[in-house]
Amino acid sequence: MSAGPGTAGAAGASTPQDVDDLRELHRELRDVARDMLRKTAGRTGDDEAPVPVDWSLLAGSGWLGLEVPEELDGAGATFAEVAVVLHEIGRAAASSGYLGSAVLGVGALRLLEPGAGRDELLAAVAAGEQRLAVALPAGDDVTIPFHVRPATPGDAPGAGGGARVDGTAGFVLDAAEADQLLLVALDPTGVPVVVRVRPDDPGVTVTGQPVVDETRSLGAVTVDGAVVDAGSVWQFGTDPQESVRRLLDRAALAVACDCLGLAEAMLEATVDYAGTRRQFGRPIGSFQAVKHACADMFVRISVGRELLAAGVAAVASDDPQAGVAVSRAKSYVCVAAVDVAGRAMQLHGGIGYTWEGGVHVYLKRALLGRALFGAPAAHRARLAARFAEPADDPLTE
Amino acid sequence: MSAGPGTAGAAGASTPQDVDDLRELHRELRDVARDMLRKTAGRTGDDEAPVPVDWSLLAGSGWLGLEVPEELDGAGATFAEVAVVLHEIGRAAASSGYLGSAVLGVGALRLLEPGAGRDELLAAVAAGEQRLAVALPAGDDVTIPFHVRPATPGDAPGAGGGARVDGTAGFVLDAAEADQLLLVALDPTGVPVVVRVRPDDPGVTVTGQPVVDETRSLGAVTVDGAVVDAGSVWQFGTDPQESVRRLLDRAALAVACDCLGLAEAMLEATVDYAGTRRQFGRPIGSFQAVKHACADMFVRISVGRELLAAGVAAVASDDPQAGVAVSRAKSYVCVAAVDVAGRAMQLHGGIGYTWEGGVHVYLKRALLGRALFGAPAAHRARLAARFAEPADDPLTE
Amino acid sequence: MNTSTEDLAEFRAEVRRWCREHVPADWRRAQTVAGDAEFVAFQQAWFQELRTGGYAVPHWPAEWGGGMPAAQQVVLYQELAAHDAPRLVLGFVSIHHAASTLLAAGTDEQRARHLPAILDGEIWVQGFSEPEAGSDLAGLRTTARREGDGFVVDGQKLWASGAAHADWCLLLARTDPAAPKRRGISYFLMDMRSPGLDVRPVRNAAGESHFCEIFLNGVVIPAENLVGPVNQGWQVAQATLSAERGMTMLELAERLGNAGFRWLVEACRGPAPGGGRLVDDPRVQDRLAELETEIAGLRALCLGLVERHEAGTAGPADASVVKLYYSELLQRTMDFAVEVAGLPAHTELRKPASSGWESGAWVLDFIGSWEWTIPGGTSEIQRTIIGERGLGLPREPVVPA
Amino acid sequence: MNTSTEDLAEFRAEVRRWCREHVPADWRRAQTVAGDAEFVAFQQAWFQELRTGGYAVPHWPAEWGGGMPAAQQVVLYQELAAHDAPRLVLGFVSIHHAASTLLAAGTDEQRARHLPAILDGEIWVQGFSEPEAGSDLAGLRTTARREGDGFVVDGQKLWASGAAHADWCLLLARTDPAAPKRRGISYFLMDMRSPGLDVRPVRNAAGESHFCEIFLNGVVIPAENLVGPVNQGWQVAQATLSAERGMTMLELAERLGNAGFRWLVEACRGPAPGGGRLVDDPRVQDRLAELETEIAGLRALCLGLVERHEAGTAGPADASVVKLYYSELLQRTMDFAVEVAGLPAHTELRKPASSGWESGAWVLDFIGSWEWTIPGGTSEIQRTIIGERGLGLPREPVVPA
Repeated sequence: MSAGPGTAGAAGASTPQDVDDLRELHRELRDVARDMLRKTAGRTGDDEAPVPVDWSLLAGSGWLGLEVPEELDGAGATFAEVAVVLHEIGRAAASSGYLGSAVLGVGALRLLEPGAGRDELLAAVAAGEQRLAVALPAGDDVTIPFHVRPATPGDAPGAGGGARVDGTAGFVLDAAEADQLLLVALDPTGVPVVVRVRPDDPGVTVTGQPVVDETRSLGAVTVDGAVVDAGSVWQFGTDPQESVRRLLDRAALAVACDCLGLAEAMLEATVDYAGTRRQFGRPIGSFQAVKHACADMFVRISVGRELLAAGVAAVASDDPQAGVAVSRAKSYVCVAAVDVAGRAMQLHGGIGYTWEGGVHVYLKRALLGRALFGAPAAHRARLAARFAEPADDPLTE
Repeated sequence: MSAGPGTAGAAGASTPQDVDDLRELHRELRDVARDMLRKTAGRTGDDEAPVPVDWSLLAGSGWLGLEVPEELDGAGATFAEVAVVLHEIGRAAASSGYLGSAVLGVGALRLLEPGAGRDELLAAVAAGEQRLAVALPAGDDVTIPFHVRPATPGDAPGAGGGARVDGTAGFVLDAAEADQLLLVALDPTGVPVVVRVRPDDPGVTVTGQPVVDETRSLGAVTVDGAVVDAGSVWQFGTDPQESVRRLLDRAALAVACDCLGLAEAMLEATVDYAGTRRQFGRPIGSFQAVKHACADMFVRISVGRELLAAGVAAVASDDPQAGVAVSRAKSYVCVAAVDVAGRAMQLHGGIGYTWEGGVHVYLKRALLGRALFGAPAAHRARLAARFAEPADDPLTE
Repeated sequence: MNTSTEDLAEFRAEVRRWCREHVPADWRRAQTVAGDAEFVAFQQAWFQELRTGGYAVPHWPAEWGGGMPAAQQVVLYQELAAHDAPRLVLGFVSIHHAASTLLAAGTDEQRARHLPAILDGEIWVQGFSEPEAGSDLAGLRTTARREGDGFVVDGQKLWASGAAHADWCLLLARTDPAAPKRRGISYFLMDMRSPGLDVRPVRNAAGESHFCEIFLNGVVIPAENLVGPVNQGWQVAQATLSAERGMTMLELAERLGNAGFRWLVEACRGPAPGGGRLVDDPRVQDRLAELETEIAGLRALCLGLVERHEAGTAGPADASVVKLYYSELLQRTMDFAVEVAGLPAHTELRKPASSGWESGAWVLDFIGSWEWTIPGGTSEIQRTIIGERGLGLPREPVVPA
Repeated sequence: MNTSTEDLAEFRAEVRRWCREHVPADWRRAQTVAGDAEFVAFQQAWFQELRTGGYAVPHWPAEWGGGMPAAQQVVLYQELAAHDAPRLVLGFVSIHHAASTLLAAGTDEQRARHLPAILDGEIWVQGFSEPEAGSDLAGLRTTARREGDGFVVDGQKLWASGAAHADWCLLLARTDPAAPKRRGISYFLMDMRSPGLDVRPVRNAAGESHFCEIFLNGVVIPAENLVGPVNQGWQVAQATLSAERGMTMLELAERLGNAGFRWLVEACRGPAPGGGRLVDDPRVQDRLAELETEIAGLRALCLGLVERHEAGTAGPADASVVKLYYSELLQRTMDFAVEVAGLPAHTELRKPASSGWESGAWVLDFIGSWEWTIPGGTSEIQRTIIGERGLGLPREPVVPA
């Protein structure tokens, strides 16, 4: 099963030569990532919990700054390249803070008005010096979780000119390991902004939320009357509501990239196993029950790959209609990943059901991915809103 | 595949001996019906349309009066026995007016207040002398389709004391062949009643509605200012709303019986074919793709049979909670029948897709059955209404 | 030709203009009651209309009158579907299977003889399946015996769609009965006016009779009508399959998305039986969104297959993936359409000739969807191909006879 | 004992009374953090509690302390589920598999030795599966060599649930290595305190360690512990399977219906993330109604199997139908539960010991459902059994080795 169709998009490429160059670039990035992750992912510590990929390795790889502009010592690439890394992290079911820092953190910062504070932070993230987490709605309810109002001296001594933040967000990716937290908040006029706080700021509490999927780190962020200076309340560069939506789309799509990667890994593992495990005097892969199930997995993954490629291309090129492609990719790929991982467990037979066999790691990660940033039903509901009235141009392009 | 579990209910039986006797009776009834229908069903005329089972055969079999009391020359049996006949008619995909007359007609009459006119008609139906059709809602919309008000001389000369009927009902089973029509109507106070008209009464129009399933006869009944005498407006014996509901439940369940029968026939035909048709040097039934699909059909049918038996027992014993069992049976069995017939077409390969192969007759009948008297989604919605609030006794018995 | 966003938009505008001017008004009603002759005449006329517009064979090489980039073909098929243009049903085998076979494996003479003729309306039929060789083409029994300057063919073909109107036939016949099953088969171009040939229509499950049986009794085929080397017919047939699949599917995927699915949504916008609209029912919305997503995936998959085929990077099971996925998605979509359309859908007794696989006569469309899951290698066979060729899973062990 | 409607109502009232008085309050919390010893003690105590009530082995023959009609058992299991009684997890093999084997194929001495002991808390484990014999028991490699008055066993067993706490083991071992695959296997009762026996827990996908490997090195089993004739062990195992299946499923079906599904509905009645309640969402309603219907079918199917088994009319694949259907329905139901429960469901990191397959820790329950679709013959194997034994379809041809 080599890299098939639709390897993450070709945004920004306008000539066939550009497209080919980009494909080649992605192939290299993918090979390097796969190789690195094979060596480091999947290890467990004394407590049998997965050991995260070494942060210095991530920093050294340059992946943390893929989307950071070159002038801030980033790679000046797009989400298309980030998607390649996410896909490989999913394939390895790797534990890492990549999503929180390099995908959501950088993504949020890039949506903000440029400024010294923001730029400094982007550069620090690219260099791996600062780890970020973004507190944004993680489930089906997309209510913005934090509120900001001007701080008064009653909030804190000498708080004049600063801002007071309140709110709470659950299931924040990579929160426990973050050096800084970006809170998506509403300002007093109801306009979304981003507030930067540190986990040890007074009034800020970060609590780990262990989940069945041990490869992910999630945390609850509670902010109770924290006071920040005015320079830590950042405005979005363009339409703030739209910016939040784009950030949520990015989060959903990032999880879909991960899920496609893990589904591919599960199909490959199942094909390998079915080719060697013998029962009734034959490799089990020669039985139609196994072979046809693998074929169905292959079809699901092939379709998911196309939908994901469309989503990645749309997000990477800042397509204003990206939400449609994102919701298609998120709903389809994340359902498919659970089904594929479940079939993988089934077709691995007894060994598939053991802890040692490792299939469960993928199934649990797929299940969490299905729930993160909008369950499939929520994304389908978003798509369905378009059906109520005829569109001006009904063509589905 | 012999008669499996749950062959239609044992309503009215209170000792194990009674249960055994009833089973034996049903077995005999089934064998006779199967034999008779094998000989007569499935024939087509010069226009290639199915020829209905000869009415005199039905009349002679005694099936038309199964539920007619013995004192009216019926068999004094219950819906449990009618279900056996319906099941066999479904197995044979037979074209017949049985549903209109013996199931809906007799069922409607038995819900009415006893009276000379009603009893006379029951006896005539049992003897096969009069064929009935009942105009009641056939789809998801259960609005009662006809209205009655006192006739005035303006309606017809000398109409005083009579009633005027208006309304229209589509997809009325066996309407075109009926000698008399029973219209489910609302009286001027909004109470459901049954009005008896004849197809050639002034103001009554019966139009055939040919459907893709050629084994069924459906018609639209339009009544535009027909005037009937007071003796043709019949009251329900107990709660009228409840009676209409019971009539609709009976209709839905009758179709489910038919669908289970046709699903069984399709599985048997597929198993026969798969055991003889060879491809790649083996009978195709030895391939897991075929074998496992047949196994799934068998499981679906086994589950459907149990749900149907519960529905039949509930209706036959006039259980006030019968609606739950009916909606379960209708929704499950009718979906299963379409899936089973569809798989049968698939597993028959090329021959399954020809007109000659005959599988299409079953698939079309299953599709119509799925839509008649409440689509699966409508029945599930009815079941789901019970989930909104905790019940007094939540046990699902 | 460039396929930048601007160029495609301009091309789209051009196709829209053309469609508004050339798609016959109200052809559906006429084609619903059309007899055979009317159907054939209408198809031929529409083909020439498309040809005048330059849209009849966009997928052919430029030198033969095509040369349209895949991205433009997608736009063309989208607009034809959205404007409810008639489909090329009668010429389907001619412009796809016959042409791709001739282009890939034919001689210069064969191409020169037939490709222009196809443009002028020559109709082809595919003669592959047989009573004992359904999904298992290796079981082929029709024989072609070398005799002098030609071959003499005896046997029987089944499921030959459109044979009653065909001028020529793509024929597979066994030339070496002693060879192992998939060897010893040759590929011929057979003139349908040859003596010894008898065509009988077979009615299908939807009530249509476009499928035919072809009886072959001593039919003589000149040696120059052999395609590829003797006994290599199976390989020729396989080699052209992938190419055909991508190109035919490109159109069908856009039909499903921009005609079938769109009508389904429109139907759901009408009043529902119990009041309100189906499209406002969250259960219906959920299913529509799911189907639209799957169709979006199909469309991308088809375009991807064409592009990879052009680039020479198509995988060995890609064509099977597309065929299997389209077949079952079409079936699921039609099943849902039947369900939401309720009882009235059952009164549509004929689907218009010249329409797509989703004509809006949903019950017949649903039944017609088995024409996709059975012929041309059943879904079961496609899964085996995907498992073995696509994933490299071990083959079913050979059973001693 | 009669099973008229009135009698059943009275019996139900009696069980309800008993449950209200005897089901331990708040056992879930304690069992969620329970260590191994606490779990065993709790199970043993609960078993004796049930025994005192007359509810521990209702399915056993009257002479051994059971004799409850199937209709009453259904009521019993309904009420135990509805009152969220702990399940008999530890004693499951003892009261079902061990007992039915002894009753069907054991000697009088074996029955007298073990059935009362089981009532007193003797724990059994099933030693069937092996590394090379998962779904294919014919591949069994553990050997039992005749030596003097007994057998000497060497080999390895896998997936032996509860072996760490077991007193006795139902063991299949090969006594005639030369015989064809399914012949030459014998059925033994093995004392788990025998020398040469080593038990190692294997952690399962849900993180629990009730499965074990059993290593057997020269374990001696006295000849009197043989069940049935030598070399007929496979047949003995098969014959008892159907009986076990019906009885065990009767309870599990009621658990799914009256505990698992009911909690799911209750969970859907709580506030939904975006406001409102899930139970008012037509998409959720539709799925709940579908699952409830399927569970109603399961419950009827299980009762039917028990009744047909008692009447001697059970079909050869009935047990497989029930196992397959339950397994996949459990899996579907748990999958849906995970989906509607959203992110908070993922924070439930342990399911209470002594709970059912649906504990309300939905993610772990969903993963745990593979313990039903894989062990005891995978779903794929069940479909083959149904196709071949239930429908008489031809067997897979034997492949030359």
